[in-house]
Amino acid sequence: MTVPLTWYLIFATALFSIGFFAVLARRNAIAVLMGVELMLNAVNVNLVAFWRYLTPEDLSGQIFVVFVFAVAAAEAAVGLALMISIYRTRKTINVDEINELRL
Amino acid sequence: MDLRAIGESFIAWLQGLGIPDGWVLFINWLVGSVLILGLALTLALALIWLERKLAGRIQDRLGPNRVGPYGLIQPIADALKLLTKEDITPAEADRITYNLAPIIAVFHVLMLFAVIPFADQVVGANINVGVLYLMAFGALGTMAMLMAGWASRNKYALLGGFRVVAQLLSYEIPIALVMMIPVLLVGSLNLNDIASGQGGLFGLGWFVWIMPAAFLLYFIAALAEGERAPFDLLEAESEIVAGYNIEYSAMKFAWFYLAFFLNTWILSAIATTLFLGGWQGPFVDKIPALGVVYFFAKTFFMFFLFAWVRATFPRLRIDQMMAFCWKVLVPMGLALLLGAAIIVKMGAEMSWPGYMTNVLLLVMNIVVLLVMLSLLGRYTRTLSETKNKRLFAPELPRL
Amino acid sequence: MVGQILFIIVAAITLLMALGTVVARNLFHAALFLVGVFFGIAVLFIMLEAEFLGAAQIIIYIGAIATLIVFAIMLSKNVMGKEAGAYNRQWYLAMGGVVFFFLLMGWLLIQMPFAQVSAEVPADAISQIGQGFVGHFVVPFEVASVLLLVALVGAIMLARERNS
Amino acid sequence: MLTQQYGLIGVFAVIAFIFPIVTLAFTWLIRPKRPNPLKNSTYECGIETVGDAWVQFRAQYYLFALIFVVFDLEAIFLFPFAVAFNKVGWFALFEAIIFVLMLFVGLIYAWKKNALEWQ
Repeated sequence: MTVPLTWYLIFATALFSIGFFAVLARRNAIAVLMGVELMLNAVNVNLVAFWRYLTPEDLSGQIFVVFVFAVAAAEAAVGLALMISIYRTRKTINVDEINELRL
Repeated sequence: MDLRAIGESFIAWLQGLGIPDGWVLFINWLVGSVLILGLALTLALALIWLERKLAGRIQDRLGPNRVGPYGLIQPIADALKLLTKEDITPAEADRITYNLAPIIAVFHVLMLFAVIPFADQVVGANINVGVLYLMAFGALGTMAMLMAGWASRNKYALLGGFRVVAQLLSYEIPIALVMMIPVLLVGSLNLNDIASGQGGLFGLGWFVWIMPAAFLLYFIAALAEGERAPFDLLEAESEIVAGYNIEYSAMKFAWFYLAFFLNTWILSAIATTLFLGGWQGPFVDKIPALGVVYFFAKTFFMFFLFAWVRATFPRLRIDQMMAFCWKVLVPMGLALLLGAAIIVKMGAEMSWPGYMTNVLLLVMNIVVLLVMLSLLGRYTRTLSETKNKRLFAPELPRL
Repeated sequence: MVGQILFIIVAAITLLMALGTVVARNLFHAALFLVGVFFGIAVLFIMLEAEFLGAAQIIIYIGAIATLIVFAIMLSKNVMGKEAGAYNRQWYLAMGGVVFFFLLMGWLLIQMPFAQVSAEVPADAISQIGQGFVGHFVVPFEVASVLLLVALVGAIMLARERNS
Repeated sequence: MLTQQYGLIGVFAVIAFIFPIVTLAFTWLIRPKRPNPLKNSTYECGIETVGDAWVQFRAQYYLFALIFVVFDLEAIFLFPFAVAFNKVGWFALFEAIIFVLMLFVGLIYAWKKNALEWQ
């Protein structure tokens, strides 16, 4: 293992920040969702890096990542379905225009 | 003669030249990669000739017979023609994505070659997640089609791309379920282990003998996964002209064409590895080189079956095809998987002799197949009596 | 040494792709950049010797989630993405906050000592993951199936065209 | 062991990616280039193109992708279980069966709601 653990962590932080920026600043809801996926991926990188460097014999880290996969997929499926539903009635998926609590 | 030994003596020769170990490894990888690439390209030329010739013979035609003896040089002539043809990029197209799509298409199918075991331990990369690797790079192929369909900026291309992706996604599920059965029986995702777990006198250990329904399911799903007739809706000229690659010409089209043929061959190779025992065959433990012969013979036999089906059957409608996948193949795959799991576990817990488990697995397969066929038969019979002639209409079949 | 160079190349490409995802105005391009990010992370998983996760990352993220996103993009017809302003009005605030967060975290991480273990990954890692699912992690495993079921039901309810 | 196997995949990936690019560049050098507006227009069987090609799609495609995602995840959960199958007991098998049946319920739901129909 020639690569220090810190490198992976900093990489994950950078990825998380980029995803976070997309969530905060993009107007299009699908782009916001892509940002969330980036953040979840950053979390996965962290989980795997910690598993490999700190507890390689205990595979809980990898198992957690698979659960994160499940959560990410469920989130994407429902989130995108919501957007399709909203688009159908409002003809827009820009988050700053969807400001009413009804369809 | 052992292919493995040739590789090892090559490494020893390199080390003898005084090259440092890291570089020896790198040269080894490089040589291996070039060998796999060469094999894939040679295969592509051979397969195109073979498929055209077979289709010709089956349909009472001659097939290619002008260039060279038996038209053998025809694929090379085609390749030369495609190399020198004018390449037309539609003015409307999204250029970078448009050019990237054929590259990804070839890339994904070439990558699949890296893990196929041609004989015992004769494999590009003997990785522990072989089956998942195949699924992963198969998934990359759908991305190439989406890119091609979208970037051409043509309604037919987009529609064709989306249709074919919906088809490939759907049929990936039965394939994944069926691939799980050999994994379950062997207890490993390593393709080499799965093939060597099917040993036995004169091929009696092949999984096709104990899981024939699973093999049949794989074969049907692979027809769809390889975009071949009767599931070749992306090529339905009468409906969507030619699918996602309509705006592609010259060498870019050639790459899609090549990826298509190699994909079929890979699907045959996967069937061979998972169900037909891979390189296993008589006397293969005495003469390891025979394994390569057996492997290629079985794979070409599977390819022949694919070509035969393609030349024989008419095309399905898209609603029939999707319904067939989700309403027939997926429940059947789940039933086979759970049935196999329960029987294997019972066999292990009650310490039955091995043949007992195998016989039960075979019986379970036949039962699942018969139940499925009778349900389908009853359902189509009730359909023909009603006005609704759409096969697999909305309601669940009334049992 | 080779590992470090490889890591820097892969990490740099992945981060550039991630920036592309955030910056691209065309949503389809953003989705393609996202696919690049997913692929880069799969390579990182392989470098961390988590081969199962590397393959699963490509299958789930590129094969399933990216395709889902592309389909949703086509359904919402905003593919051109040339709408006025890809960012909302507080984007510079968001930028400042995110940069601050990154610098703070980076500063903390560099100072943090981690007790690294130099052990090998067990040879039967995939089998151990499987045993984990039905052993120690059985409750999350079953909850995951409920989650997927609920997601499926909910998403079908939302996305279905009701009047057809 | 791991490095040895994945090293080949890495080298091969680079070669497999560069090879088609090199061929395309080569054909770009030797092929004729005579574009004209008509040739470069979108091909729709000779009929003039109407409107943008990037039209809105029906939700049908999304529904299939959705069901696919759920079952793909199921496969990812079940593959390690299948590998570990010989090392786990009856109880584990029942857990896996519950897991599969849960998703089968989802499939039945989609079936009942006509999400599996291609209209």
